[in-house]
Amino acid sequence: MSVPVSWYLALSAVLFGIGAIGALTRRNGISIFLSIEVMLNAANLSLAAYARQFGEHTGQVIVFFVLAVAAAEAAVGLALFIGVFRGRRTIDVNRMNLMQH
Amino acid sequence: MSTFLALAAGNTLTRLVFFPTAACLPLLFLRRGAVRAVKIYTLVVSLVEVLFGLAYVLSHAAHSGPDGAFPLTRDPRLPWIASYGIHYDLAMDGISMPLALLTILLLPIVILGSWRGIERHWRAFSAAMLVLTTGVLGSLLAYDLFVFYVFWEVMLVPMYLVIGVWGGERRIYAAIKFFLFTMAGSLLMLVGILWLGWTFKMVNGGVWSFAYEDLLRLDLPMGSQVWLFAAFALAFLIKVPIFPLHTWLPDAHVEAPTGGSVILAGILLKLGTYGFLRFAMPLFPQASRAHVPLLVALALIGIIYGALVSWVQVDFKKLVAYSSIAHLGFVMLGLVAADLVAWQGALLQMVNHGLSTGALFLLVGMLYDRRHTKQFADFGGLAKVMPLFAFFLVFSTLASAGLPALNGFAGEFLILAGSYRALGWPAAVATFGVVLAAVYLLKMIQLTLWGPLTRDENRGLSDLSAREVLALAPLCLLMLAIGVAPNFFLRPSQPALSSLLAGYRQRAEAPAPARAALRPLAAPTQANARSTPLAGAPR
Amino acid sequence: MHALDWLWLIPALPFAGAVLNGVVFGWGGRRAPRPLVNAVALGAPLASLAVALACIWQYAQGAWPQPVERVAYAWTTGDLAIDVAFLIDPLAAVMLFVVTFVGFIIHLYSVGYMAHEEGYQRYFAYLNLFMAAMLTLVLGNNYLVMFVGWEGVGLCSYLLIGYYYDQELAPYAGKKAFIVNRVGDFAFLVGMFALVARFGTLDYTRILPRIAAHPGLVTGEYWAGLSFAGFVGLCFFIGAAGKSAQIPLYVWLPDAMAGPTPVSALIHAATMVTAGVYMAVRSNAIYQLAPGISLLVAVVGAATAIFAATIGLAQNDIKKVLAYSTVSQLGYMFLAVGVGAYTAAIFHLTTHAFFKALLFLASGSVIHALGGEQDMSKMGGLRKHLPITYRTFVIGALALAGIPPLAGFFSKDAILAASAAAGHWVLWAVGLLTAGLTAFYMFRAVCLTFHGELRADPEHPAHPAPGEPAPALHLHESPPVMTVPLVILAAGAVAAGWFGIPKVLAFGADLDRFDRFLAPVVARIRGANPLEHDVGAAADLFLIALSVAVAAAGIALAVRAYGGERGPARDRVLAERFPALYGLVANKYYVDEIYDRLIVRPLAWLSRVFWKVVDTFIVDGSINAGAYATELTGDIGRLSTTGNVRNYALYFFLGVILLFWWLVR
Amino acid sequence: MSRADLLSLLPELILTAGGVLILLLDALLPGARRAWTGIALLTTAAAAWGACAAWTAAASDPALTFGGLLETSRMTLAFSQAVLAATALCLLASQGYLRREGILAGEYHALLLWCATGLLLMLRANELLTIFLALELLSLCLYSLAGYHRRVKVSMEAAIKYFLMGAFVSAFALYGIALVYGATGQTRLDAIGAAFAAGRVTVAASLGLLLLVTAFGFKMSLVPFHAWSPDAYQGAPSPFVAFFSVAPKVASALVLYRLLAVTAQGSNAARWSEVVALLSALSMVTGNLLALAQRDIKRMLAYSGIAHMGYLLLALVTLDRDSLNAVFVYLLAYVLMNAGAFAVVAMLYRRPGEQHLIGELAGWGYRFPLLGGCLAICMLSLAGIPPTMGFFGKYLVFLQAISEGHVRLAVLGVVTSLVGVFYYLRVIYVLYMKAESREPEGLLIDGWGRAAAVLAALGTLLLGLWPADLLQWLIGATGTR
Amino acid sequence: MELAIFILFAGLALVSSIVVVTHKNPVYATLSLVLTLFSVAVLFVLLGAPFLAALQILIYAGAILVLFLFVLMLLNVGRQEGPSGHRVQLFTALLGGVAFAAMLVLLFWRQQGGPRPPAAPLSAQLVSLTALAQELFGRYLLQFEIVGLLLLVAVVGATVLARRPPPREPEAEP
Repeated sequence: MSVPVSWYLALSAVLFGIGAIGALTRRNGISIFLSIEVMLNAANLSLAAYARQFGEHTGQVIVFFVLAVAAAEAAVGLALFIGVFRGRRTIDVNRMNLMQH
Repeated sequence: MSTFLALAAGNTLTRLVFFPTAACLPLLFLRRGAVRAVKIYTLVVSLVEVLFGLAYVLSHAAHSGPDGAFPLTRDPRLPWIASYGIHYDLAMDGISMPLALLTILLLPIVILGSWRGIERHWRAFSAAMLVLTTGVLGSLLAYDLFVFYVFWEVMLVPMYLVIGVWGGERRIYAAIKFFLFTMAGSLLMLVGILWLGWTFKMVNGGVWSFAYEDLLRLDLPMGSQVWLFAAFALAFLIKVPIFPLHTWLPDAHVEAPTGGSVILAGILLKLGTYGFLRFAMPLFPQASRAHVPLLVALALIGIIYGALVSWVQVDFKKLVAYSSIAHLGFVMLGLVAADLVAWQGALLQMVNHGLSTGALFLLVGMLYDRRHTKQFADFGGLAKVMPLFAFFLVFSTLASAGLPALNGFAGEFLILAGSYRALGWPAAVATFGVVLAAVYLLKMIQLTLWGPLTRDENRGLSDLSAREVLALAPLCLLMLAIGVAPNFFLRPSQPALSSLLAGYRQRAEAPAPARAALRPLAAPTQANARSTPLAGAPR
Repeated sequence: MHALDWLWLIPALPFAGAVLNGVVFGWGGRRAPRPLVNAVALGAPLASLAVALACIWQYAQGAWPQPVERVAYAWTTGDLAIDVAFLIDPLAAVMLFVVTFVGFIIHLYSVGYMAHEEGYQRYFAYLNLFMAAMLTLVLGNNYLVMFVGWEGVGLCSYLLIGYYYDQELAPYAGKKAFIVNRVGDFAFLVGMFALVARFGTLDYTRILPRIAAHPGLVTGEYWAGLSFAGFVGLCFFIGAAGKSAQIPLYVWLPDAMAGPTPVSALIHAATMVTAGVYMAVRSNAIYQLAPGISLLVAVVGAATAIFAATIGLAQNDIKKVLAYSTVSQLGYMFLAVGVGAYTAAIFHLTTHAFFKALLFLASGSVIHALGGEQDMSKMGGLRKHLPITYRTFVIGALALAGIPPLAGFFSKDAILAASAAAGHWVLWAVGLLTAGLTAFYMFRAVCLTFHGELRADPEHPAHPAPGEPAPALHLHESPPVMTVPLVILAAGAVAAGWFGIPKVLAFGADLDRFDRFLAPVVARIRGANPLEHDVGAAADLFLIALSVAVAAAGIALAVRAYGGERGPARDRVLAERFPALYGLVANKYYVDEIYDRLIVRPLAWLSRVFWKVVDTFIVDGSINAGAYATELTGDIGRLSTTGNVRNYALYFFLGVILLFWWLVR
Repeated sequence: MSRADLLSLLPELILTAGGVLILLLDALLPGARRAWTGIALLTTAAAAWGACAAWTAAASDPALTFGGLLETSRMTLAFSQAVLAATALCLLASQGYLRREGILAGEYHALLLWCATGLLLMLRANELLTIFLALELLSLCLYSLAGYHRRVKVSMEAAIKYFLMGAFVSAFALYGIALVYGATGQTRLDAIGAAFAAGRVTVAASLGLLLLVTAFGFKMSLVPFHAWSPDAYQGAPSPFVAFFSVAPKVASALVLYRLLAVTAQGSNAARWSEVVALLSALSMVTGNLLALAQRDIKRMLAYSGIAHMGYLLLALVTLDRDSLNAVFVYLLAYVLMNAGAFAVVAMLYRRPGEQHLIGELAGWGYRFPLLGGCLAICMLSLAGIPPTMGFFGKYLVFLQAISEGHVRLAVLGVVTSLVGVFYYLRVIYVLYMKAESREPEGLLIDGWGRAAAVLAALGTLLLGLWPADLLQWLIGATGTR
Repeated sequence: MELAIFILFAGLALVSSIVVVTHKNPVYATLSLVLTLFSVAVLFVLLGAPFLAALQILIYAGAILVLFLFVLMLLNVGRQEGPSGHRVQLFTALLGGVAFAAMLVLLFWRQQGGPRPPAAPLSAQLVSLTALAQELFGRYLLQFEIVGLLLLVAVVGATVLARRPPPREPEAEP
C-alpha cells in the first residue's frame, strides 16, 4: 500500500519541531546551524510530499533550489564561524554578548 | 513653485510669512565672529518685516468698510498636496490681523532686548527667532488645517532651541518639558485634524479637503464631536496654558533667555487662545457648548490659582510667568463666554498680554543682564539708581494689573463685562482676580524698586540704555494707546468676530446631528474675500 | 465759544502738566529748572481751575438743572458702546469746584512744603496726575470714565503715599492702600458688569433716569434675595467703602499718612476719599430703590464714624488723628447717603474738604517746622512759634467739631437732622456721640500740639532722613506760600457752610442754596414720595442745640484733660487706669492684625501650598512620575534584549505561535 | 526568455554587472581602490536609469515578465528607487569610513550592489520561490557585510547573530512556502490570492502565509521578531547600517504588502488586520520604550526603527488603494532620515566596536555645523516634526489608519511617538545644548560622507515641503489597481 | 513494502535528528545529520523524486556536511557543555517546539481527513529527470539565474568573512 502524503507531512512537522527545539537550545553556534539544517530538510520533505500529492514538479524544483541555497548559506555561515572563532576562540552563542543592551 | 515665488515677491501674506525665514540664508555667509554684523542684520531684517507687515495691513485697511472692519484678505490658494485636498492657503482677517501685527512688532523688540543677554551663537539665535516668526505668522494666517498644523509644529523647534541653548541652569529640562507638553497636545490634535479631514471626505463624496471654510461646514454627531473637541482643546489648552497643564510654563520662562520669554509669553501662548477661538469652538460648537462649565471652571482656577501662586514667588521671572497663567485665564473665560463683547475683549487682551508681559520680561532680562540674578532678595530700592527702569517697570506693571487708561483694563473690562452678561457669577469670581493681580504685581514692584537700597552690588547699576529704551518705548506707547482708545484696535476685528460668533451660536444651539453631514455652501467661498491680485496666478 | 466745549480741558491740563514734569522734563530722573517746574506744576491746575470756574459759571447760568454732556470720542462701539465723554450737572459742578479749588491751593502750599525735597519734580508730576484723574472721575458721564479716574486717583494715591520710596514703610502703606482699594474696585466692577448686562450701557443719563422712570426694571429679585438695585447698590457701596475708607476697608487710610502731608490733605482728606460718596450720590436712584442697602450704608457709615472716632482718641501721631477723623467724617457722609440725605452728604463733603484740608496743611506746617516730627507727645507750646498755623488749625478744629457758625456745623447738622427726620434715631444718637468724640480728640490734638511747653529735643529731631545729617530744627512760622493757603482754606472753613443754612436757622428763609442747586441730582422715583426730612422746626432747633452742646462739651472735656502741661501725662494715666480699653483703642482694635491673621496669612499659606504642593508636587510630580515610569519601563524592557541570540530566536518562535493562535482562535 | 523579460531585468543586470566589474578591477588594479565608490555610484545611477527604462519599456502597468514572476510597475519602480537611494547614500557614507578603518576593498561595493540586486528582485517578485531566493541572496550579502569589519569583534558578533537568526527564520519562511504551496498548489501570489478569494483558505495556508509574514516581519524588525536588530546595527559597520537599517525594510514592506494583499482576499481578512494591528501596536510600544532607555545612538536608532516599522504597519492594517502610497512615502522618508543619521554617525564616531554613546556628541553641533545640522534635521524628521518628510509620512499613515477606522491605533501611535520625540530630542540637545566633552580625533570626514548627510537631510526637508509631485506620481501607480 | 520503508526511514530520520539536536559533541551531531539527510533522501525516492535524493546525498550529505566537519575540525571546537544553562529557555523552547509540531500534525491530520493516499498517482512524468530539467531551465530560469548570483555571493562573502583580517592600515590623510 502506498503511504498517505499526510504521513510525510506529519513527519516533516515533527522533524521541523525537533530542529527548532535544537536551534533554540544549543549553545554551540555550529550545532544551532545543524539544527537549522534539520528544519530545512523538514521543509524540503514536505515540499516533496506536496509535489507528490499534486503530481507536479514545483515542489521538487523548490527543493532543488533550496539545496543550492543551503550550500551557499553553509559556506557563508561557516566562514563567519571561522571569523568569529579567530577573534574570540569560541563559538558559544551565550558568550556572544559584547554589546550593551 | 514659481507661483509661490511670484507671490513672495508681492505685497502678500506669503512675503510676510516667509521673508524672515528667507532672510536666514544670508546669515550663513556672515562670519562666525561677526556678532555685531549679525545683530544689525537681524535688526534690519526685523524692521523690514515690520514695514512689510504695516504695508500689507495698511494697504488692505484702506479697503475697510464703513464699520472699520479689516477685510478678509487672502493670498491665492495654491495646491500643495492636491491629492489630499491640501492647499497652501493664507488669509488674514480681523481676528488674526492684530496678533500677526503683534508678532511682527515684537520681533525687532526681541532682537533689541537680546542684544546683551545673548552671548553665544548669535547667528543661530537670529535664525531661530526668524524661523519662529515664520512659524507663528503661518499658524495665525493659515486657512487650511494641515497648513496650520505644519506651522504650528514649526514653531516648536526654534523655541526649543532658544530655551535649550541660551537658557539658564535647568534649560534642558525646561526645553524638553516645553517641547513634550506642547507636542503631546498637538499630536492628538493631528489625529483630530486627520479624523476631521477624513470625515469631510466621507460626506463630500470622496473628495478630500482640509480647508478651514470647508471643515466649518461639517456638522458632526455629538459622539465624535466630543472627542475631536477634546483633541483640539487639549492642544490649545496646553499652549495657553490652563491648569493643570501649565507646569511647563514657569520652567520654560525661568530658563528661557529674555527674547525667548518675550516671544513665548507675547505670542506663543496666544496661539493657544487663538486656536481655541478660531478652531476648537467654531468647528465643534455643540461639544464646546456642552463643556462650558468645565472650561469656565478651568479658566477661573487659572485666574485665581495663577495669581496666588504668582504672589508667593521669590523669583522675579517666575512671578511674571505665573501671572501669565492668570492673565490667560481671563482670555479663556472670555472665549468660553461666547459673547461678542467678551470675545472682543479676549482678542484685545491677547494683544495686551503680549505687550505688557513682553515688556515685563524684557525688563526682567535687562535687570538680569546687569546683575545675573532674578531673585527678589537681591534687589530692592532700585528706583534710586535706575529711575528709567523704574518708570518702565511701573508702567508695564500697571498695564498688566489692569489700570484703566492702559491696555490691560480695556481687555479685562470687556472680557468680564461680556462674560458677566453670558455667564453670570463666574465672571464676578474672575473679577476678584483683578484684586489678586494688584497683590502680586505690587509685591513685585515693592521688592525690586522700593525700599532702601540695601545691597552694595546694586549701587553701581546703570540705568537703561538708549537701546533698551528703544525696545520698551513702542510697547509702552501701544499700551497707552490701546488703553486710551481701544476702539481703534477693536473696530477692525469686530465684524469678523461677530460673524464667527453668529455662526457659532447658531450651530451650538441647534442639536448635533445623528450622523456627520455637510451644510451647503452659503455663498461662494471667495465672494467675501479680497484676494491679492496676482497676474497669471492660477485660481 | 461755549466754555462747556472745553470741559475736556479740565482734566487734560493737569495731565499735560504731569506728562511734562514727569516724563518730558523728568526723563530718567533728570531735573528741570525749578521755575519751569513750578510754572508747569502750578500753571496746569490753575488753568484747570479757571476753565472749571468758567464752565461752572456758564452751567449755573445756562443749562442748570439739566446735565450737559460732551463726547470726546468713542471708547468702544458696537455691542457695548462706551464713550469717553464728560458731563456737568449740579453734582459734578460742586465736585469740580471743590477739586480744582482745594487742589490748586494745595499745589500752592506744596511749593513751600516740598521745596527741599529731592523728588520735587516727581512730586508735582504725581500731584498733577492726581488732579487729572480726580477731575476725570468727577466729570465722566458714565461709570467707566468714572472708574478710569477712580483707579487713576488710586494709582496717584499709591505713588504719593509711597513718595518716600526709599523708606521702609511708606511703599508698604502705598501698596496696602492700592490693594484694599482694589477689593472695593472689584465690587464696583461687578456692579458695572451687572449694569452692562441689564442696560447695555454705563451712561448715567441712560441708566439712572430710566431706573427712576421704571423702577420695576430693577426691583425684582436678582441674586440671593437682593433686587437688582440692591445688588448693584451693594456692589457700588463696597467699591465706595474701599475708596472712602469705610468699615471694613478703612484700614489703608491711617497708614496712608506715610505720604507727604499736602498729599494727605488733598487726596486722603479733601478729594479722593470722598469719591465714594460722590459715586453713591451719583447713583442715588439705585439706592433709593434699594432701601435695605441704603440702611446698610447708613449703619456702616455710622459705625465707621464712631469706630474711627474712638480710635482717634488715643492716637499720638497728629496725622493719624486727622486720618481717623477723616474716616469718621466719611462715615458721616455715608450715614447721610444711607438715610437719603444726598445733598447733605455732598454738603458735608464740601465743607469737610475745606476744613480737613486746612487741618492737614496746618499740621503739615507744624511738622515742617519740627523737621518731620509727627508725634504729638514731642510737640507742645507751638502756638507761640507758629501763630498763623495755630489760628488756622483751631479754626479748622472748631469747624470740624461743628461749632457754629463754622462750616462743619451746618453740614454735620444737616446730616444729623436728616437721620433724625428719617426716623433712624439710633443712627442719629451715634452721630451725635461721634460729634462729641470728634470735638474731644480734635481739641486734645490742639492742646497737645500748641499748648503747654515744647517737648521736642531741638538738637535731635526724631525722623532724620536716612543717611543724611539731621536738619536743624527751625522753629519759625512757615513761609507765605504755605500760610496763604492756610488762610484761604480757613476762610473757606468758616464760610463754606453759609451756602447751606437750614431753614430753621434762617428764620424760614430759603438760604439753603446748596440744597437747591443740588436738588436736581436726586432722582425722583416714579411712584415714590419725595424724601422729606423735616421733624418740625422746634425739634430741629432742639437737635441743633443738642449737637452744639455735645460738641462744646467735647471741647471742654478735652481742654480740661489735656490743656496746659497735662497732655501726655493724661494719656499715661488713662493707659494705666484702663489698660485693656486703652490698649485696644490705641492699637486700633487690632484690626490690621486680625486681617493679617484671618486673611493675609491663610491666603499666603494657601498660595504656598498651591505652589509647593499642588504645582510642584502633585501636578508636576505626577507628570514627572509618568515620564519616570515610562523610562523605567524602557529600562526594564531593555533587559529583554539579552544579547543572547537564542533568546531572540525564542521570541521569534513564540511570536509565531502567538500570532498563529490569534489568527485561528 | 524574451527580449521583454530581459529588458525588465535591466536594473538587476546592471547592478550585478557592476559588482562583478568592481570585483575584477579590485583584483587587477588594487591601487585604484578609492575609485570603486565612484564606479559603484555610477552603477547605482545606471540601475536607477535602468529601472526607469524597464518601466517605460513595459507593455503595461503593472507588467509581468518571466511568466508572471517579475512585476514591473510604477510602484515597484518607486520602491526600487528607494532601495537604490539607500544604496547610493550608503556608498557615499562608506568611502571615508572604509579608508579610515583601512578596509577599503572592492568586495564591499560588490556585495552592496548585489544586495541591492537581491532587494530589487525581491520587491518585484510575484512568486514565492523567487522571493525566497532573492531573500537568501540579499541575506547572504547582508551577513557578509555586517561582518565586514573583521578586526572588530562586535562586527563579527553582529554578523553571526544576524546570520543565525536569519537562517532560523528562512527555515520558517521555507516551511511557510511549503504550507502555502501545499494548500493551494501554487507559488505565484496572484494565483494564491485567487485561491484565497475562492474561499479555499485552509488553516495550513493561513499558517504558511503567517510564517512568511513573520519572516518579513523579521527583516523589518517588527516586535516580537525584532531583537536582533539593535545588536546587529551596533556591531555592523556604521555606513553599512545606513543601508542595512533601511533597504531591506523597504523591500520587505512591499513583499509584506503583497502577502497581506493575498490575505485580504480571504474570508478571515479581519483576523489578519488584527494580527497586523497587534504587530503594529507591539512594535510602536516596545520600540519607543526601549529606544528611550538607550545611550548608544546606533541602538537607539535600531529601536526607533522598530517603532517606525510599527507606524508603517498602521497603513497596512486594512488595505486599500491608498495604503501603498502611505507606505512608500513613509519608507522613503525613513530611508532618507535614517541613512542620513547613520552616515553622520559613521563619520563622527571613531573606534568601531565600542559604544556609540549619544553623550559623546556633546556640543559638536557647533564644531561640525553641517553634519550636526544634518543629524538634527534627520532627528526632527524621525520625530515627525514638520516640515520634514518624516512628518508627512507619519501624516499619511495616520490618515490611512484613521480612514480605516483604526482611530485608537492611531492614538496609540501618537502617544508612543511622543515618547519618540523625547529620545530624538536628546540627540539634538546633546548636540547643541551641552558643553563639548571630547576632542575629535582620528575622524575622517570626506566630501562623499558630507554629501551623503546633506543629500539625506536636504531630501528630507525638500520632500517634506513639496511631497505633492511624488504623491501625485504614486497615485498614478495605485490608481490602476 | 513502501510503508515499511517509510516507517523505517522515518524512524531513522527522527532518531538521528534527535541525536543531531541533543548530542553534546558537534562532530557526532554532524555525523548524525548525515544519517538524517540520508533517510530523507530515501523518503524523496518514495515520493517520486529520485533526482532530489541523489542531489541530497551528493551535495548535502557529501559536500555541505563535509564542510561542516572540516570547519569543526579546523576550529577544534570539540565537546561543548550541555544544551543550555538557561532552564527557562530550554523549557519554553521544548514546549513551544512540541506544541508547534503537534499543532501541525493535528492540522495535517484534520485537513486530510485521516490517512489517505495522494490525489494523483505517481506518474512517470513526475519522476523523470528530463521533465524536471525542462522546468528548471524553462519556467524557473529566473530563479536559476538568481541562484547563480547567490552562489557567487556566497563565494565572495565567504572569502570576505573567513580571510584573515588585514592589519590596521588607516590611510594617513585628513
